[in-house]
Amino acid sequence: MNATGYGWLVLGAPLVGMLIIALGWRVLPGRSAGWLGSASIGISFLASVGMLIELVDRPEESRALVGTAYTYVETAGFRADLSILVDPLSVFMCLVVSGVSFLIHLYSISYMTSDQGFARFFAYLNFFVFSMLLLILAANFVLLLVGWAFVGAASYLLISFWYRRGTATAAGIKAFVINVIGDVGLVIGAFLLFDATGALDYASIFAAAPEVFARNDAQLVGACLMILVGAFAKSAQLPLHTWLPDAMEGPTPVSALIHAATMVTAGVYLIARCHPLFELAPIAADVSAILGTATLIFAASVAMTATDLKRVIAYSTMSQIGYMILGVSVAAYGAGLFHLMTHAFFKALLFMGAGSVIAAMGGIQSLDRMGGFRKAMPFTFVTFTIGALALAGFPLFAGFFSKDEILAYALERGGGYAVLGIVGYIAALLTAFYAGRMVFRVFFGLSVPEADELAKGHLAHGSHANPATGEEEDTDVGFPGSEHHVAEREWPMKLAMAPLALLAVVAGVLGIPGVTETLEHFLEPTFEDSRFAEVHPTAAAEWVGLAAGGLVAIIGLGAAFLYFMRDPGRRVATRERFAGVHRVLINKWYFDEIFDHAIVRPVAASGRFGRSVVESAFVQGVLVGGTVGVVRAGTSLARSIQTGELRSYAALLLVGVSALILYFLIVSS
Amino acid sequence: MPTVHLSIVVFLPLAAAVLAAFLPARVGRWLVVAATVGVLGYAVAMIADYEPGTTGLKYVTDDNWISELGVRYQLGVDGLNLFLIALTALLWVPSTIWGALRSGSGARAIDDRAALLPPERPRLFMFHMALAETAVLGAFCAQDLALFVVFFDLMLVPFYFLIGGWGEGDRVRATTAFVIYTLVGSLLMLAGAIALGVLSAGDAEVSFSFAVLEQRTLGEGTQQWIFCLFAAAFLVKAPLFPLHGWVVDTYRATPVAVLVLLSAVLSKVGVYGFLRIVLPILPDASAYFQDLMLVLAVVSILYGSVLAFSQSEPRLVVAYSSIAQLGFVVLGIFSLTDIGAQGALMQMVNHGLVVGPLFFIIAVLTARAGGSPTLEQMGGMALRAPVLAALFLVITLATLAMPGSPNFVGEILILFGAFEDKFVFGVIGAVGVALAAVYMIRVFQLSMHNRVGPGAEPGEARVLELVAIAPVTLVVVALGVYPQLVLDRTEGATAAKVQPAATVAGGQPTGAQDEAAEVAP
Amino acid sequence: MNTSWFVVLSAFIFCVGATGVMSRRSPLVVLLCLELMLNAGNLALVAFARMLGNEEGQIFALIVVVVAACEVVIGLGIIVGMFRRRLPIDVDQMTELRG
Amino acid sequence: MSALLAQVQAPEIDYQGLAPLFSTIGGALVALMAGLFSGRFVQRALVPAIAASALLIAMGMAIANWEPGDSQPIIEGALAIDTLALFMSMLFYVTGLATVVLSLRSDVQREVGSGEYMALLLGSISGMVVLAGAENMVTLFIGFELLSIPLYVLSAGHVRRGRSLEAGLKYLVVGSVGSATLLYGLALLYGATGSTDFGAMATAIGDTVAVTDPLLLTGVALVATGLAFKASVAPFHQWTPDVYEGAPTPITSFMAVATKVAAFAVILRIFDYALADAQVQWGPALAVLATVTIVIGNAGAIAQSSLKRMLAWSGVAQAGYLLAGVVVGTQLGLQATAFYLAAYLFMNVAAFAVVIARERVSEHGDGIESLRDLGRASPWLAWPMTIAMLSLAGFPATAGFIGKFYLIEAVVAGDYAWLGIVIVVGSMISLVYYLRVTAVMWMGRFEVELPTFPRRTVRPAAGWSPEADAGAQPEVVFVAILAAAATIFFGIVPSPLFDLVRDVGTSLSSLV
Repeated sequence: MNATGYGWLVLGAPLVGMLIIALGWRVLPGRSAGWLGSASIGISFLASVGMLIELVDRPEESRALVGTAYTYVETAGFRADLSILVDPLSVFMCLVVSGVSFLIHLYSISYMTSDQGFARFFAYLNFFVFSMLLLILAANFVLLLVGWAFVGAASYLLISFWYRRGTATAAGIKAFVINVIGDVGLVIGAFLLFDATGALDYASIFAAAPEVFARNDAQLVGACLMILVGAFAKSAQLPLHTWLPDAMEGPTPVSALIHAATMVTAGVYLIARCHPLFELAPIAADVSAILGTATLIFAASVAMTATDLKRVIAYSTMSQIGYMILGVSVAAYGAGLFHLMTHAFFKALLFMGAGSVIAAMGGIQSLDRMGGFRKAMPFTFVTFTIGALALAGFPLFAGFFSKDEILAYALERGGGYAVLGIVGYIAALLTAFYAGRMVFRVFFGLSVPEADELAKGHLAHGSHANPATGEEEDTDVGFPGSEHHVAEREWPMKLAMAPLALLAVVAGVLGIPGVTETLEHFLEPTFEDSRFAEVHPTAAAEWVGLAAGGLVAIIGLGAAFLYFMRDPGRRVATRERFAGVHRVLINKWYFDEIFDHAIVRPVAASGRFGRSVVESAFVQGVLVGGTVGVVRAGTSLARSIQTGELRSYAALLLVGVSALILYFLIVSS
Repeated sequence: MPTVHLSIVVFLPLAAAVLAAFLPARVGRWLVVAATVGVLGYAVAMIADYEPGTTGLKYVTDDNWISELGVRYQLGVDGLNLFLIALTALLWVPSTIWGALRSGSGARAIDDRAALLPPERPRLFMFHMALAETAVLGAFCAQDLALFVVFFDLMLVPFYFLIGGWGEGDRVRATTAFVIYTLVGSLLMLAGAIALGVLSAGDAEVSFSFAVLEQRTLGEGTQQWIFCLFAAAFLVKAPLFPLHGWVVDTYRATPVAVLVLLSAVLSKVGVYGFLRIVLPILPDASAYFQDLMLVLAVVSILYGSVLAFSQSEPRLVVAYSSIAQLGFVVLGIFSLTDIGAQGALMQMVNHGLVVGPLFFIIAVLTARAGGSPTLEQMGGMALRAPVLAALFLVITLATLAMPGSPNFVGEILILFGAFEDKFVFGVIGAVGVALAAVYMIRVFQLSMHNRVGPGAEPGEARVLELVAIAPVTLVVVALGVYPQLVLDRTEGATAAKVQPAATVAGGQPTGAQDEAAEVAP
Repeated sequence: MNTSWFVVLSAFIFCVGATGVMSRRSPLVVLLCLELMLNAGNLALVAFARMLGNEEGQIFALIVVVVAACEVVIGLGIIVGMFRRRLPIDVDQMTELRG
Repeated sequence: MSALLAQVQAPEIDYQGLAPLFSTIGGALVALMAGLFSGRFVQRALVPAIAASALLIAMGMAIANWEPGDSQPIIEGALAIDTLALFMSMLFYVTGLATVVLSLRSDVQREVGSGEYMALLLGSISGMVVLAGAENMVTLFIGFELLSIPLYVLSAGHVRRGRSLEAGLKYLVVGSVGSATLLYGLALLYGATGSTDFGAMATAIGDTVAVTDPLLLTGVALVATGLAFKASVAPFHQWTPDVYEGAPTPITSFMAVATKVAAFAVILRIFDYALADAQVQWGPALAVLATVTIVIGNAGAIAQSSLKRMLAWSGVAQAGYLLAGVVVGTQLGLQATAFYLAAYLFMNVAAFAVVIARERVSEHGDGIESLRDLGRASPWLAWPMTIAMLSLAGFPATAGFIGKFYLIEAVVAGDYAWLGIVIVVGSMISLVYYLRVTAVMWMGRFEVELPTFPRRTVRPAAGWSPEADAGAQPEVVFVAILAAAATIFFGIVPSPLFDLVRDVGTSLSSLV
């Protein structure tokens, strides 16, 4: 089977899995739906490996293959095939996505067991993986859009998976709508490209772009900015980020899979995919670099004060994606994607750990209630700590190599980019700090009752209520199940977390500067046409960067240690001293409020206005009422002269005659 | 060569209904259903038989009807109406079934929570349904302007009685408003049509045949006032802002089975008229009024979306969303580009396909919510009803034109057409897409998700309800997978219809040189 | 002698009749006024016949006389009927049919 | 002496041409005689049978006389037996038959005495026939009066009902004013053109007399008024609603149809033949009249609670449409008018038949209330009424639609496009009241919006009886269904009617 053949298999497996589960949910016994789902993802992971092998033993220059199933749309010069593009970039993404997804499926089998919507969950999950892979493999913008939107829909369904929970469905809608805004942006961007190049598939567009577009051509910049709207909406970058924290309403495996490892990185992939365009439109590239940096510092700052464990991780996700965006925008494609991969590993790991902690807490997510789980859940502790260290970029962990390589690139580009790099290092400091904060506050300090319970060997059951609002809930479908499942007990969860932990430690070896730059070399064919292909910091420079990064990480962790372990009292003191700053951070810089006032309320208000004024006053009042009024007036006139008096009839008759005579006499003269 | 096929297709339902009028209701109504199924079969066969890329009419029927008036009985199928005919045939089947079951025999399906409740006078109901199908099919097939007008007006009669006789609430006021509104338009069109036939003839023999009219030329001034008359008819039918005054009451009062047809099919006849009649026959006027029409279109899109966003009854959400959707169609048509017109045609079919199931589902939900039509009373309906929820989800996503749905293909083509030289209008339209996502997903969430509403009893769709909902939904999915099925067959026709107006919009008006031959109104 | 005088006279009579119909409330008087109007026509006919020197107008006039008689008869008949029904003999009170 | 006699040569008379007239007049006399014999059979069956057969015979003879083209007038150019006259006469006969059938059970027939009743009816029809064929002023005036006078009597037929008498007197007085006006106008025309003969007038105008001659035009104005009055064209329409409401319903239906047809027959003949050359002068005037009529008629019909009254107003509006066909003074216009007259006959007969059937059994008399839920109660009456209403409103697949189509095409072709718009606008307004009727019948169980002012109660018709029901008067139902069927038939297959109309078009040679 050739590479594209494997490609179709990659797509097909999860789709089939989804269909089987969706149609057969009634007959599938026990956990079989889960195993089926996982199996299908496993198949597509193997198929991705197949693609990899097929691709690697092809010569470098011919490592981009297009496979077409049939013509999807072709009319009036608009042509889009149902075709996939298999090249190093897409293969790399497939490997990451299907690999991580497989592990998370495994994790979910245990985590969701007691949920009444078990089968539905896996149908959604498979559907998501299918969409994500479609997005990655698409060979043209139309198909990309399809995958793009499917991913959004899957995300919506999974966020509001507990569909009787008001907070969950609200979060779902928020995510969906912002994603649609992204889609619209992409559509417009696609048109602007189509308008100039007359094509919609990557190959032709990228081939034609240099001819039709001058450097920083207005139309091209517009197109790129529109593409950025799409990318940022998906990747939760400023200012389209507000949905991601709320999305934590979904089950934890969902947060791990969609809102950490895979979907949110689609934006990074898209920018990398469109690098020929962005290099022709540096302005757009710079915009994205700046916004990415802004996001990474903003998110890191919020993560420092957030008290909801999952939200902390969510903000750190935004921040890490900021790094990736920065990377691919400054042409550090290899580095950016490298970080995408490592991040997928340790962030998924972190979420899994958090999930098991939250399960142990009986659904409570607030850091303030947690503490002292070190003894109670050693496995979770170890894995979570590894993840945190990788996140912090602690020397020799995965995050260490990937992140700092990006920053090294930024510095190498010099000028304004250097500034961005510096900001990146500052954010890294914050990152290390809140990474430490999580570990110390969850696993150290005084152990909470739940921890003791668990240590004694049985599980604390919180009341069935929505942790966010405290509304009463039952255990029927549409609400989380009655039991919780913690990594300490369920081997599938362990089986999922262990490999990730391992990868979080060792994945760095794929990109040790000057030693192994495997990933970068593998991706080279895709990016060889880059104008910055030769821009590459020397190994020495990179090591300097790495050293700096490592130092920053250690300082951050140390600070966290002093802060949260030595004298927790100081925490309160600082909070008092910087009350204003704290309030801003706690309120996430008031983005939600701003959007609420700027967009949501005006639309609703205009709706009310339309209903009350336009409909009743104009459409019904003026148009309808006016006509009716005229007719009524005519009626009353016609009937008021109909007095029934003979003499008036005769009179009118004779008046009529005289009028006629008069008319004719006027005509005659 | 002339065939009788189309006449059979058009008049089969009516014939069945007349026959059924003399049979016992139990037998009769199934006879009518059988007829609609037969029509559907015919339509499918036509699609299968219609090889892609053909241009010009097929299955032409062309006889004298009223030679004194130059009116011919002329039917034909081309890419323009092929799928609209199919749409009509497809949607009438569930509607008549729904009607047939409404009329009592499906007693086992009926309890207080079932959406299917028995009406009285089933025979009459079915007769009007059949008459309506004949009229609509006739309007789509007609290749003679006068004949088109005849069927166009005839459509109103059965709908008038269906809404007024079997509707809910203030049905008589609603149906009267509906008919007067629509007839105001179509009577103006009658005048316009006659004027068009007579004035374009000059000294030659009066003819209303589209083919002939497309050859003849009219002075620009004449074209413009005739255009206004036609536009009045079609815009009311669609409806577009601000001519939608009848929509709310009518949508409230109309019985579901009828509402589906009203919203899915009738609204298309109007916009179809633009493509079939106005653009090719009045090219100068079309170009002249292009911007005005585009403004109306985008206003409708925004206005419809915003109001749909603020409605509390699902029916009305769909009502206003239809205004927005039809705005898209008009946007595509009056972009005066092949691609836009293609998208518009695609979108006509899609909107019809999604609106049908949508209304059936809403009816089911309303029944489950104890007959209350408001979203407040619903909620949590997905509970115990996974199949219903899944169907609703698919339809919702299709309605908001999610990529992968046929509606997406339609809308992206429309937008691309609009972008081409009316970029601003296109962008505003694109905003409409985003708004659509908001109001549709809102309806889905408020009805299917959240806590179970007071007085609501969630329950799975019953077999009979699924019979009406599922097949059409499957068609939607199928088109999403292979939209080319439609586009292949429609391309030639739409291009031909748009071309004259497009050239005018591009440059020299064709009517300019024979300004001398202009007959003043 | 100039014909136009006759025409003017006839027009005058016609107007007198018309005014009567409009102003008088008793149906009987109204009938008389109708007679006046018809006979104004007759006068005009005869005058024109004289002017043109052909007899068509005169024959016409004769016929009209007969017709006029018929009308009056009917009118009287109806009035009698009303009288027997004790209905007010006043055109202004016959306003049950209106609007 | 004998020499003297020799000089007077009696005009040679074309008896075949006159035959229909003889049969109606003869029928009238025979019916009158037969009516003298008392006895249920004679009164109820024989006399109507005589009248009906007279009409049938007349119809047959008219068909025999039918031959297209421009025919010579008979009896010294007094009467034309051309297709126009014959076509119109056919319409009179059909209406007459319908009326005879509809009157079978009506109490007015008993009151007047069926002999007199039928005699007057036939007399009036003869008058119409004369009018339709009139080739000179004298015949015209004779026909005019012969048609009117019996109707005065008949509309006062319910001698016991004040309303009937009121209607009779109003009709008489206003009618006489109208005929006086007409007469005076004819006198002036005679003075201007120097002839009572239409043919001579036509040749004189523009030749010996200028089209702008004041005398001529004043005459035209007066004549127009007199005829417009009969056709109930606004502002000369005011008698129509009152008389229609007051008169016995069978007579109302007869007047509504036959009188209008007769009026338009002669209007066509005078304006499109005698005064054809002056079209430029009178065209605009009539166009304005048509517009006013359409507006006033439709406006008046809205919110009427009495069906008869509503139909009267709608009749005014229809007169406006018909007049539009005359305005253009073309062959197409003539044909369109003729066609619409035929359609008008069918739809109105259907409507009135239903009204008659209902007012005999309903305590609401001819009030719209009497139709409530008819669709359920007796669909055989509801369907004809529905079809009639839809046809009057101009819905397709009815004769009314084709008729309007034809008219509009005629006016547009005659460069009166705006008049076409007026026609459709009128039809829009008319929807309000036509649809209300259908709504009452089919969508019962709701309150009809009755007129806001002045509130008038509709009295039960004389001798109504709740126990009697539609089933007990099959002949009325039969007429209704027949007329409705015709409306639909000619709406779908108009060609037969068109063939006749085409022949009619050839009758007035002066037209293009």
